[in-house]
This record gives sequence, structure tokens and C-alpha cells, in this order.
Amino acid sequence: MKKILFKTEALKDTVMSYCPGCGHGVIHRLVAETIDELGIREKTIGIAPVGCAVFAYDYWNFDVTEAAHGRPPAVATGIKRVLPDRVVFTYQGDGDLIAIGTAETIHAANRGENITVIFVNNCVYGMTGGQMAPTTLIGQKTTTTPFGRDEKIAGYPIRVCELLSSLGGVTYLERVAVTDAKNIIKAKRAIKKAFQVQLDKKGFSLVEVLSSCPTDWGLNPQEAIEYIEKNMIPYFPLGVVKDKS
Amino acid sequence: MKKILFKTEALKDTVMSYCPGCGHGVIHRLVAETIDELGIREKTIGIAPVGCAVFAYDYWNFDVTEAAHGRPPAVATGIKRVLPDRVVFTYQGDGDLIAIGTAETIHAANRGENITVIFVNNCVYGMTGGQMAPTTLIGQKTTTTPFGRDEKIAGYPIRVCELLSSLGGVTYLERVAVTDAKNIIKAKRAIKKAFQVQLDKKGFSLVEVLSSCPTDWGLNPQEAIEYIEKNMIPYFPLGVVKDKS
Amino acid sequence: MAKRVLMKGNIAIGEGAIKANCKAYFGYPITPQNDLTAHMSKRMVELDRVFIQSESEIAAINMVFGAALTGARAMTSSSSPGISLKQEGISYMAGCELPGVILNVQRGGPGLGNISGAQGDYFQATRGGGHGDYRTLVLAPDSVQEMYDLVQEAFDLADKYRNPVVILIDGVLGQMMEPVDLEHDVKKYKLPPKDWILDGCKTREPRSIQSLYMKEGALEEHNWKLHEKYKKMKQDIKCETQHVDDAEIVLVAFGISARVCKSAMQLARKEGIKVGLIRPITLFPFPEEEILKATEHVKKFLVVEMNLGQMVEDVKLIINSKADVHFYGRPGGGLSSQEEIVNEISRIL
Amino acid sequence: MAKRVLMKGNIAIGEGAIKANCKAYFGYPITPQNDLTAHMSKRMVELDRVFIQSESEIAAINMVFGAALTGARAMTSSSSPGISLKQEGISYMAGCELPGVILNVQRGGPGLGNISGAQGDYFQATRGGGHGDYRTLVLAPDSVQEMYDLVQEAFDLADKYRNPVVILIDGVLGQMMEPVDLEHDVKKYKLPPKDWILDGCKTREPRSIQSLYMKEGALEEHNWKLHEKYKKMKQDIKCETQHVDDAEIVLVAFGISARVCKSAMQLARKEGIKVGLIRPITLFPFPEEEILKATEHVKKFLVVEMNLGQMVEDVKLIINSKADVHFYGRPGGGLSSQEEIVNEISRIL
Amino acid sequence: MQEEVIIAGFGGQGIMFMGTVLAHAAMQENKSVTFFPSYGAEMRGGTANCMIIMSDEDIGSPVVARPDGIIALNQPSADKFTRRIKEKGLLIVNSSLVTGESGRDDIKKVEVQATKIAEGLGDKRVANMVALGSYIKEVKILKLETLCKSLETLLGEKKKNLVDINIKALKDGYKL
Amino acid sequence: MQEEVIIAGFGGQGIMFMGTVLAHAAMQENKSVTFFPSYGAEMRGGTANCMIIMSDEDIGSPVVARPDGIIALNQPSADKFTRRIKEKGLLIVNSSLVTGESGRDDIKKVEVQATKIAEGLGDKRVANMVALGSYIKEVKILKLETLCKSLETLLGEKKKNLVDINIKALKDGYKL
Amino acid sequence: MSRITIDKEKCKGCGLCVLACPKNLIVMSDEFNKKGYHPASFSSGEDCTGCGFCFQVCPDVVIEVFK
Amino acid sequence: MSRITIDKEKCKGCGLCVLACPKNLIVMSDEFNKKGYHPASFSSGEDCTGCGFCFQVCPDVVIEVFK
Ligand SMILES: Cc1ncc(C[n+]2csc(CCOP(=O)(O)OP(=O)(O)O)c2C)c(N)n1
Ligand SMILES: Cc1ncc(C[n+]2csc(CCOP(=O)(O)OP(=O)(O)O)c2C)c(N)n1
Ligand code: SF4
Ligand code: SF4
Ligand code: SF4
Ligand code: SF4
Ligand code: SF4
Ligand code: SF4
Ligand SMILES: [Mg+2]
Ligand SMILES: [Mg+2]
Repeated sequence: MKKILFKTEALKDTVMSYCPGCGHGVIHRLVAETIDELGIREKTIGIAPVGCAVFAYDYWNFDVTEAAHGRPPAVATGIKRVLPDRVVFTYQGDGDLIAIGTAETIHAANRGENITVIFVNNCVYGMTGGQMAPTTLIGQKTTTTPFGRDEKIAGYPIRVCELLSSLGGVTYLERVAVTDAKNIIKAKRAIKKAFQVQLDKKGFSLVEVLSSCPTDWGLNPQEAIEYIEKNMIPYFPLGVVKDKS
Repeated sequence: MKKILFKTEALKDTVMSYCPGCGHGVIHRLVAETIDELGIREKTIGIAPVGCAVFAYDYWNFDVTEAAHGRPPAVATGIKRVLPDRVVFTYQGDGDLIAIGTAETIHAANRGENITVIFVNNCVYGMTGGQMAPTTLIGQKTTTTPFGRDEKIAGYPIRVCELLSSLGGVTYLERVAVTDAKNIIKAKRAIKKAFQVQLDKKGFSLVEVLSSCPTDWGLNPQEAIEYIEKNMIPYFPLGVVKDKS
Repeated sequence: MAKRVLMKGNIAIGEGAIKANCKAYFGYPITPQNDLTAHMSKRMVELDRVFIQSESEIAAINMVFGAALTGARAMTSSSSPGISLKQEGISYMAGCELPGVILNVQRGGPGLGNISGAQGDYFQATRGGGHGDYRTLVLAPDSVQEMYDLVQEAFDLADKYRNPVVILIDGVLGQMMEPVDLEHDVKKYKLPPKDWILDGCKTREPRSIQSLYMKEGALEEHNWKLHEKYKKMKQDIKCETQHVDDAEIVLVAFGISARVCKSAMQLARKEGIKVGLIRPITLFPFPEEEILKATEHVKKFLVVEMNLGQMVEDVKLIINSKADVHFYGRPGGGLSSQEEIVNEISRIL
Repeated sequence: MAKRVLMKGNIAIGEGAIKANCKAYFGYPITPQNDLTAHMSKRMVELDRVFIQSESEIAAINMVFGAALTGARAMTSSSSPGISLKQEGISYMAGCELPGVILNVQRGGPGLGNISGAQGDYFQATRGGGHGDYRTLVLAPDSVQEMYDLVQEAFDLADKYRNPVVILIDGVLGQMMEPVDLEHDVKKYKLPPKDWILDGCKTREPRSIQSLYMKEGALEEHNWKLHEKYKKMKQDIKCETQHVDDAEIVLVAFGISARVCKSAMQLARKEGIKVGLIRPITLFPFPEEEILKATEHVKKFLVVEMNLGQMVEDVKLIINSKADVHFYGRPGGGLSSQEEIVNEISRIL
Repeated sequence: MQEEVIIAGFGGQGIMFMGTVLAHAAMQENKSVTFFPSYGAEMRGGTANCMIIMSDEDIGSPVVARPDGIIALNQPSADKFTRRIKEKGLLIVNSSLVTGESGRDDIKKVEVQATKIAEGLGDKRVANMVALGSYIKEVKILKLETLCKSLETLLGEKKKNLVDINIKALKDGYKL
Repeated sequence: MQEEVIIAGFGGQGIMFMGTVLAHAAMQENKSVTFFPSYGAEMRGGTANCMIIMSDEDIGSPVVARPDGIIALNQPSADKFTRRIKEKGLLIVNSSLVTGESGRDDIKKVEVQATKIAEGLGDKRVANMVALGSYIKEVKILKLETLCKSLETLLGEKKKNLVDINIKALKDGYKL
Repeated sequence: MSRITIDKEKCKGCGLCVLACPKNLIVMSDEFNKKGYHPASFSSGEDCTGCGFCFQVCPDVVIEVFK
Repeated sequence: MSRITIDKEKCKGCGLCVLACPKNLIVMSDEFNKKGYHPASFSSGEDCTGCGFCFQVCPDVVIEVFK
């Protein structure tokens, strides 16, 4: 018998520090497999965010740096502009990417930086213990919306792909979810496409991945997947939002 | 004979420091007239930006503060939340509002802050001597795009109204231009509407005003008006972009 | 004795602020002060006051700026990296003479560092980490009770001087629990009328609040005025001293380091070493007189900090060769034990 | 004499950076350094290097972070409020040990202040205005030639120490023109190999660059290592002295204030007052020895700054009562004249 | 009198609650008390611990380097903290999960089948109270009664239904 | 020798260029020289001025408080700066725009119809060079030739067509 | 019949009112004002309709319209 | 015929693989692993198709699939 599915080279053989059932692990694997399949491991530089994925440099088997909270797109810009033939991507949570990092995200996208952004939307600040994120759903309880997110106080969950779609520099935007095997395979396809856009020097690509945070949602892993399906996907519809590639 | 058109109360009788032909003066007047017509001068707090309009507190005859560059929407939020029955508006340039202030703009809009934003788009950083703004047109020469804005280096001019339109908290967005009397009267209508939205407690309103900067465009006042008509309006189409009011 | 409540430092700050009639809290999550933000999200809403989780620390300080200019009491809190981001905003508040309370629950740095308690931001707090020659009052409580009390004073001091006040604690103080007497007497200050606020010009001429001074000499004049104000703040210096009178050596420490020093002092005294303690409670203005007075009979001072040596500069500037000033510090969240300090004392004596 | 070119200070910095093989410039407009950003927008593009006008100062410093971690020489420039915004980023660079050059063309503050030259950001530059106990090298040229020269050294020093270097000038130095010899000899440093960069793991094991140190004690260890590095920087102290040997009083000043002091010294000497000058060129590390040496025969020092007294603390910490230290300063963009300083000297003597 | 104790275990074992009950009771008995939680260096998972100091005098540092006592609810905690105990100090282990030698013969070791007893009571989550009861019995610094009252206060109205089983566990631990 | 001069006028009158030509020429004659521009406190409009120091020795502060000479191209500049001139100093005014008394009898005042002469030359923008020529004639610190060469260098290839008229203006000013 | 006034000392001479007037009633003066601008001037024609276009476009709000 | 392996010590017991397997070939063990989790375990059925669903959903990438 042949081993057909296993950890490929770009993912180190260590235990990741994520909670049981956390979506980050699957997304890490998808990124790693993509990089291996495209044969770009030795020319890739990844940028970990400040968020639960801050330790990504311990998991990926290629060059990785960690940027200040919200600044990965600026750091990526700095890297990519001086090394345009390397593959540069950021991996960011919803707090990182569209709260504190709003300006950096929008402007890297608008400049059409030839980078790839893997955007992990779990509707919550995971690392800091479950506060409201810009993507937290209306009515969702978090430690900073103890009565449920009230749009009158805290505004609306931001649909990042839709927000970015009007910007000239944006080439490819797709929203996926790592809920079940089928969706995970689709997510992989989107991620691979996003890297391909970069390899083809076509500009800014972003994949928004709906991902679970069982811990901060107070759900078990299975319930968390159901939560994505029942609550997140209806508000954050899956699919390609923009494709100029 | 009766005086039918003159400086109304909300505009002080001083000389504004703007260059000859600069659009800011007209827009100041439109805001002041709106405030007088709505009878809200005594309960209005304006927020001047860092930009050529930084001295607005010397021109308007009501309470005005000056915020750090890019932060007027956050300052407005602070004011409006503790004084919800006052009228709070920001007056911001393109650099202030959608470069350094991108995050503050987007999130105040998304929260549906019940404030009004007067957004003066002159495609350039006026105050600092004519650098590229996020709205600078492709090919436009500025002191920091000496060869003309090249989208490959500097990205695309951002259409602010279109960018904000997907956000849940946004109630009213319109783009106007202060080119000729007709458009100026339309601009006034839009500004008045935006304040009315606030008075009706309907949420975030923004009027984008295409405005001339003869000095930094290196044009005389008349040419500058033509520049708006020929170059800006085609890229930044006039009209209501969103109206949920 | 009044009823005591067991409370976390971070929460005590929040409850103290609420007692001081803080009308608006603006914050952005960051460890180790998250429980305060969470607490305020509940309490402020219950009390029909303002709570916003802002999009960033920068937005938060500028929201404080906005709320403060209406005369409302407002605060924000964060931890080291987030406080760095607020420096421009704090400078603006100082320039505009706006009151407001900023809590820094320090963690280890530089950069992302770690989430342990630390005292690496003393310079930033006391010398105005932002640009342009301004100062903030800096308060450094060392117990949960004092956090509860001092935050109330902080709001008064902010209003008294029309100046931002920084409360400098650290992850350990923020996270620890101690009993708190919620009815504890707190110093009340005589406050000037808020005759400078913007709330609409209904009953008066329009006003403006800004930090721009373009007329020749105007900014210099403004800065001299601020300078006078900073000097006047010396009225409100706060400092705790213990056993200085008979001391052979005096420890100087603030916040959590002072707590450790208190243990060290007890330990040393048990061993017969006469150790005293000076604990600056206001870090700016700094308690010069208390230290100077001690130099009259004490010739050895040991400054203990959870950093590589920051407050020690203020101590040296005052002592100016009137006594020996030693330093013991550990950076990056390393917390000294009382034994370490006693060893260091023995080494020096 | 080599051909001299008349050049603005800001431009000289840009041209010096280009000569030092700066590969990437990231900036955001702010007076009084706009001509540098404008100059780089042209020159870097012509040279096929990287120029980006970033969306903010924060983005700019983080772009420098990104470029620097690939091993490329990178810089950013701004003025006081913008530099405040960069403090978190600078702290991250220090934590990650990334080289890079940051120019602060100081203006009057706090807040928006004015656009005159000023020296209000000395504390921020020399004590790490950001969080967490780090330091940057700080260079303070006082002529256009020296700006051109020192920016080249700055890049070397940044690489030598893997540390950000701040160049601290002000609006006056930035805007003034003087002749510059573009072939002037500049000190070259022995530089370590850049064996830590991220550029893809083709020929080696993957690397990471980060400032997070969560393992117990790891951050403390890292910070002690940085501390050793900061101490080592003393090798590269730079300082100009004039007429100290026979001086009755020594002026201590940096940057534009030193220029005024040079005039004052000339004026005073004409009047028969023996005035000397010590001009720290590196503000961190600070030239302790030169000052200490002077105290052997000079008993009066006058520190002159365009602020309310910042470097004077460093001078006092060194002199530590070995001589009298006086201060003369003007804040908010007020520039003292040579006559004022001579008056002050007379008052002291 | 000054008593310093470290309570440690897995994240879900109610370590912080144990410490809080103890600290609260100490406060009720008018002692000086500090409680300091530590989630270790790791942000996710790993063991949690808290440090409580109870004293008749003012307390300096809330950080306990050399505890008088340790309550270890799981093996990693026992491994990590046992060697820190002061001479003649006390080690309470949850022997349902902690096996093996302490490696110290200068301390008193008390083994409590906390998890097992708790399971017997119908909810293994109250293992923490069993252990706490046992600790109180050993150190005799606070009255059992006070702890029961503190439990009531801290569980409050919302978790009133849990009061009984927790008190039962506490008492069972005490009685052992 | 040290000569300090302030050149002042409206924004559009070519003040900075005048100063640059002077500074450049001083450099060419191997003098120490500093040029310091000031746009006044106002950002927009108002008067502009620049300060030039030329010296045989190193120059300290580039800021000129008490100038040896002033070249005032408009009235506000004359009003503002005249009283700062050193005793026995020099005041050059563009008498086409500056009228009225200097109010000083301890200085030398030279009136030049700079704008008028420039208009005569066909471009009133070269009034600055007329005034500069006149200044050079008075202070005799630099050779007229050097200034002409500096003009050429500074106008460069792109503005070569303007060299002649500028030199003509300079010389006319000098000849007066 | 209508008319306008122009505050000549405050006029910055941008000329936009000249372009705006449908009746061509405004011209730029040859003289300078104190600020150094050539101010606009109303050629007191009878044709002024009081349409206010000149007022609308004047950036410095130095025109008043009477009707 | 296919099979999978599960690295029990690294498994965090989330149970997602159990749900994912269309053939219900995975169950959670009663024992703890060293980390204190109940790991998943493959019930070595003959039915395994090697579809890899279990692999796809495993957040900790502790499953390997053989075919
Ligand atoms: C300047 C700054 N502000 C705040 C923080 C604290 N912080 C760390 S992670 C985080 C949010 C993480 O949420 P998200 O980006 O959604 O990532 P997740 O953990 O959910 O994957 C915050 C606010 C910080 N480290 N730095
Ligand atoms: C933090 C900070 N960065 C930069 C500046 C400098 N600055 C002042 S105004 C301005 C831009 C003004 O452009 P815009 O907002 O478009 O207004 P305009 O002058 O065009 O009306 C800039 C970059 C500043 N004052 N503060
Ligand atoms: S907190 Fe949430 S996002 Fe973070 S590791 Fe745990 S489950 Fe994943
Ligand atoms: S620079 Fe431009 S925007 Fe600023 S006042 Fe002049 S014309 Fe107006
Ligand atoms: S009111 Fe109308 S007609 Fe009269 S001057 Fe003005 S633009 Fe012309
Ligand atoms: S529009 Fe106004 S400022 Fe412009 S020329 Fe006419 S009157 Fe003067
Ligand atoms: S490979 Fe498919 S059939 Fe086999 S165990 Fe996994 S999910 Fe079940
Ligand atoms: S999905 Fe992976 S981690 Fe989860 S139970 Fe199955 S094997 Fe274990
Ligand atoms: Mg998240
Ligand atoms: Mg603009």
C-alpha cells in the first residue's frame, strides 16, 4: 500500500498549539500542501500575524516572519518589492486583517501588491480570549459583547471580500469554509489559485476562509462546524467574489 | 433692494487662508449655510482635519476642534457617543480620510456612527505641497509621482463612496462637485441631506465633494475647474451612491 | 471595617473609574488587560454609559480625545505595544490640554515580547513617549486597593490639570486579586470649572480646541505655559516610605517591584539588616524631596525595577552623588524574588 | 578640493542613503521633510530601486521591517507626529534585531504644534519611545555635509548591530542648504555577514524572524542579549569638541543648537570669554568620556537645546556633581540666538 | 502567620476557582490575602496554576517562589512544583491522576483520590473541592465553615444548584 | 569676512531662487555659505524669505537675526525686516513696490526700480535678479561673473532659454 | 433689477465669478488690492438678474447679491 | 483496500474525523493519551475506501491514508 495522504514537506512534524477542533490546523495544511505542489517552498516567505496563528513559524517548514498586529500586508509589501521573484503571503485573522490592520489591508490590495493573503475569519479574537471581531455576527456573544453584538453599538459584521472588491488592484477574491471534506478541498483549490495568481504576477489575491474557534465560541468541535454552516455561511456566502486573473 | 445672498452666521467674516480658486472655501460656505438653515449652529461640533482645512476653526462660527491626521471619525465617535443630541461632523481631505485615516473612516461608517462626513476630494495632498493622494488619478503628476501616478507602483485611485457602500452602518453616500453654480447648488443639497440623516438619527452619512486645488495641480483656477470636469468626474461619477434613509 | 470584596487589579481599575463617574471607555483587546475591556463592555452598557471596542488602539485614544473635549470623563486601557500606538494621540491630548486616563498594563517587550508583567515602559510614560516635549502625570499603584483608589484620583488630577494621566501597572498587578474596600476614602481635589469644553455654543461664543499654533512664537508661549503646569504638578506628588528613618540602605521601587521589595525588606529585617523603602506613587512628577531627605542619613540606595534601568535615572538625577545609587533589574517579564534582592543588598553593604 | 554641490539637508540625506546602497525608501508626507520624500520618488525610480508612498507612517515603518528582513537596506523618514506613530514598529524592529534607518526631521509639538525646527523628541529617540526597554542608535548631524556622511554610516551601523538607527535632525537643518562634497570620505565599518535574513530557504534550513518569546525566561535572555549589544555600541560613540582645553565654560549641544552654540562661542571668544563646545554626534550611545574628561578642568557646563531640557539629563547623569550643569532651552520651535546664549554664559560666569 | 500555596492542574480542573474560594475565605476571616493566577508561558492548553498568600500582616510580592504547600491536581503540576516546596512543607496530590514518588522526604505528602471521590459524588469536576477540603484540614488556617460560605457567595444566584455538591466535596475532602 | 543677508518678498517673486544663486556663487568662490529658507508661520500665501550667510570661516547658526543686509522686494518685507538691519547695514528695496521711509538713518538704503526695470526687459519675474545685481554691486563680496555662471548652472538645460534675460537683469541691477 | 457687491480687499482674484456670470457683468481689475491680487469688479450693468451664480462659485465668499 | 493511521499521541480528540468518515470506521478511544485527550482510533475495517475525508478534516494532521 502506498501512503497517499500525509503531512507534506512544507508542514513540520510538530504538534500545533491550537485547541482541539480549531480551523487553523487545516488551513495551515492547505497552505503547506499548496506550496509543496507548486514547488515553491524554497522561495516562499510567509508572514504570521498576531493572533492564534502567531506561532505559524514553528509549524511551516519555510521562511516565516511575524509582523506586528495588523501589519502583515505592509511587511509583505516591503519584502515583495525588494524580492519580486519570491512568493510572499500573509496569514491573518479577522482582528488582525480588518480591525487594526484595515488600512494596511485596503492599501496593499489597492496597490495590487503581488502577494497572497490567507484570511482566517472565525468571527472572534481567538488569541486574546474571545472578544468581538469586526466579523462577529449580530447577536453573537463574545467577552466584549456580553449581550450579543448589537449593531447599534458595535456596527455590522464586515464582509471583507465584498469590501475589497471595488479596489482596482485586487485580482482574485474567494470565500471558502473548512467545514467538511468537500469544502476543505474547495478551499485548497482557492488557495492554490491565489498563489498561482501571484506566480503569474497578476496582483493581489485573497482567500477568506471561514474557520471555527470552538474554544471561544463555547462549542464543541462538531457544534462549531455546524455553527459555521448555520450562521456564518448565510451571512458570508461562499464563492468567488472577484476574479480578474 | 434686499440682500439675498451673503455670508450667513455660521461663517465668520474673516479671510480664509486658501489659495485663490481653491474649492475649500465654497465647501466651507455650503456647510455653514446648511447649519444655519437647519438652525443647528448652537448644537454643532465640527472636526477639522489635518490638511489645508486645518484652520477651519478660524472660519466657522460654531464649536470646532482639530483632530490628529486621519482621526476625525474616531474623535467624532467620542463626541457623538457622549453627546448624542449634538450635531457632529467631520471635514476631511482625501489624504486624511482614506490614506492614514482609512481604518477610522471604515469603522465609523461600519458602526453606523450617527455623524456626517464632508469629504473633500482634490486628488492631492494640498497642505503638504502636492503629493499623491489615494485619489490621485492615473497619470497625474504630483511631487511624489513625478512621472505620473503609475498603478503598478502606487495602485489605483480609490473611489471612497463605492468602497464604503457595502458597509452595513452606512446610510447615505453621495458624490458631488463644486465646479459651477449648478453643481454647487446640488452639492449644497447633498450636504443638507447628509446632516438631515444625522438629525433623523439614521446613521452614517458622507458627501464626497470633488474640489479643486489649483496650486498643487499647477493650473489656474479656471483650468482647475475644467480638470475636475474632464478628468475627475469621469473617474468619480457624480450622484447618490447609497441611500438607506 | 467596611465590607471587602475580592477583586482583580484590572477590574478594580474599571470599578474605580465607574465610581469616578467615567462616562466613556474605549478599548481594544490586548493581554494582560483583557478582563478590563470585557468588564467594561458589560458594566458601562448596564449603566447606560459609553463602551466601544474600537478598531485599534489609535482609534481608542482618539475617541477618548473626542469624549474628553466635551467635558466627559473618559478612559482607555491597553498594554505596551498598544500604548506605543497611542503616543501620537497622547501628545495631541497634552497639546490640546485634554484630560483623560490611560491605563498601561505593561508586558514584556520589545515588539510582541511576551505577556508577563514588566516595567519596560517607564521612560515612555514619564518622558512623553510621543513627540514634542510634553508630560503626563503617571501614577503607579502597587495593590488592588490602591488601583481602585488611584484611578479615582487620576480622573480628578486629569481634570485639575487638564492633562492626560497615565496609570502604569503591569501584568502581575493587573491579574492579581486582593480584597478591596469599595467605600475606602479617596482624596478629592478642588477642580476648576470646565469652561473650555465643546458642547455647542448655545450660551456662549464658539470655541475651538486644537494643538496647532502657527503664529510666530505662539507655540513657544503655549509650551512655556505647559511647562509651568508640569512644574505645578509637584503639589500632587505621592510617595510611600517605610522604615527609612533607621535604614542603612533604602530600596526605591514602584508598582510590582515595590511589592517584591516589601517582602525583601521584611526578610532582610528579620536577618537584622536595616532596610527602608521609598515607593514613588507618582512617577511624574517624581518624589524628589522624599529621596533628598533620605540622603541626609542614608548613603546607599538600591533601585529595583523590572527593566534594564529606567527609574534609576530619576533617582540618580536627584541624588546627584549625595549617596551611592545601585540598580537591580530584570527585563522581559523576569520578576525578581525577595531572596534575590536581599542577596543584592548583602552584596552592596 | 573636490567639487562641491549646494544641497538641502533633506536631500543630502536622500543622496547619502542612495550612495549607501539603500534599496528601498518608504515614506508618508509631512512637513518639514517633504522634499526628501519627493526626491526619493524620483531618484529611487530612476535607479530602479523601491519607492513607496505608504498609506501612513505605520505602514511605512512596517514596510521597512519587511524590506530589512530580506537583507535589503531600507529607510523611512518623517517628522515628529509621524515618528510617534512609528514607535510600535521601531520597537518590533529592535525586538527582531532588524537594521533600518529612520529619519526624524523634528518640528514643534506636542500635537500638531507647528512646522518650525525643534528638538523636542530627544527623549523619544534616545530612550526608545516605544515599549519594552529597547534602544536605537541615534545620530545627530549638524551640517548638510555631515547629514550626507552620517546617513551612510547609519546604514553601516544598523547592519553592524542589527538594530534600527534614528537620525535626529530638525526643520532648520532639513531645510537649509550648504555645500556638500559628494566624494567626502566616510568611515566604513566591518560588517558581519547577513546570515539571518529571510529570502527563501533554497540553500539552507528555513528561518524565522520574530519578537515573540513565550518560553519561560526566553524573553529575559533575549533582552539581556540586547542589553549587551547596546553596551557594545559605545565603541561607536561620536562627538565633536571645540576649544574645550582652555575653556572656563563648556557648551553642550547637538544638531541645530550646536550650530547656534558655535556662533555663540565665536562671539564670546571675541569678547574674551573662553567658551568651549562639546557636541554629541551619537546621542545614543552618549559620549560620556568626552564630557567626563572635560570635568577635570571645566567646572561649568551649559546645555543648550531647543526643548525644555532633555539631553541635559544625560549630561547631568554623567557629570554627577563633578561640575555645575546649567540649562538654556526654548521649546516649540523657538530658536535661540547666539546673543541669547552669550548673555546666558555671562549670567552664569 | 503567613501561608503560601500554589494550586495547579489542567486548565479545565477548576484551579482558579479553587484559589478564589480559598482567597475569599481568607478575606472573610480578615486576613491579608493575595491571589495570583498564571496561565504559564503558553497561551493555549498546558497547565494552569494560581498562587495564594494568606497572612496576618501586609503581603509583599504575590508571587510564590517557595510555597509552604502545593495542591497538584495532575501529574505535570506535581512534577513541576514539588521540588519548590519549602522544607517541612505540604504536598497534596490528586492521586486519581498523580502517581509515582514525590522524590522528597522532607515534606508531608497527602494523597487524595480527588477525582474518584468526586465521581462518586456524581460530578468529577468537584475534584478541586475535595482537594481543597483536604488542604484546609492539613493547614488549619481557615474554618471549613468560612470556605462553605465563600463557596456560596462565589457561586452566586446563577450557579446556586452547584453549591450543595461543592460543599459536599469540600467536606468529604476535609473528612478524609 | 562674514556677510549675512535676508532676501524677502511675495511667494511668487523668486526669492528662493535669488538666494540660491547667491549661495551657489559664494560656494563657487570657495566661501563657507549657508542658505536657510523660511516660509513664515503661514503655510499658504504671505511673504517668503531666505537667509544667506557667506563667510571665510565656518558658519555657526544659519539663522540671521541681525543681518548686514536686506533685499526687500515688497512692502511687507521691508516693513518687517528693516528694523533688524545692523547699524551701518544695507537695505535694498524694490522701489517699484516699496514706497515710504525706512525709518532708519543709520543704514544705507538703495532704491532699485527692480520690477519696472524687469518689465522693461520683457519679464517682470526677473526683478529679483535686478535687485540681486544691485546688492552685489554694493557689497562687492562676489564677482558678478560668478553669479552669471551660477545662474547658468542653476537654470540648467531645461531653462536655458531664461539664462540670457536673467543675466541681463543681473547686470542691469549691477550697473545702476 | 439686481446687483452685487464685491469686497475688493478680500477678493483673491481667482476669476471664477467672471466665468460664472451668464451676463458677463464681472471683470477683473487692473489694480492690485492690498494683498497683491487683481480683484474682480462688478460692471454695474442693468442686466444683473440676481441669479447668484457669482456668489455660488466665489471661494472666498466676498460677493453679496441684492435683489 | 485502504487504511489509515492515526498518531494517537498527537491526536487532540476533537472527533471531527469520526464525523467525516462515510464508512464510520473511526471511533474515539476511552483511554487518555499523554496530553490528556481521548484519541481517535481506526477500527481497521475492510471498508476503508481511502477517500481521505478523515485526513481532510483533521485539524492536527495526525492521520495518514494508505491505498
Ligand atoms: C498592537 C496590538 N494590539 C493588540 C494586541 C493583542 N492581540 C493579539 S491577537 C489579537 C486578535 C486576534 O484575533 P484574530 O486576528 O481574529 O486572530 P485569531 O486569534 O482569531 O486567529 C489581539 C487583539 C497586540 N498583540 N498588539
Ligand atoms: C501623523 C501625520 N502625518 C502626516 C502629516 C502631514 N500632513 C499634513 S496634511 C497632510 C495631507 C493633507 O492632504 P488632504 O487630507 O488630502 O487635505 P488637503 O490639504 O488636500 O485638503 C499630511 C500628510 C501630519 N500632520 N501628521
Ligand atoms: S482560541 Fe479559537 S482560534 Fe485560537 S486556537 Fe483555540 S480554537 Fe483556534
Ligand atoms: S494647496 Fe490646494 S487645497 Fe490647499 S488651499 Fe491651496 S488650492 Fe486649496
Ligand atoms: S447675480 Fe448673476 S447676473 Fe448678477 S452678477 Fe452675479 S452672476 Fe452675474
Ligand atoms: S470669485 Fe470671489 S475671489 Fe474669485 S475673483 Fe470673483 S470675487 Fe474674487
Ligand atoms: S479514508 Fe475515508 S473511509 Fe477510510 S477511514 Fe478515512 S474517511 Fe473513512
Ligand atoms: S480529527 Fe484528528 S485530532 Fe481530531 S480526533 Fe480525529 S485524528 Fe484526532
Ligand atoms: Mg479571529
Ligand atoms: Mg487632498
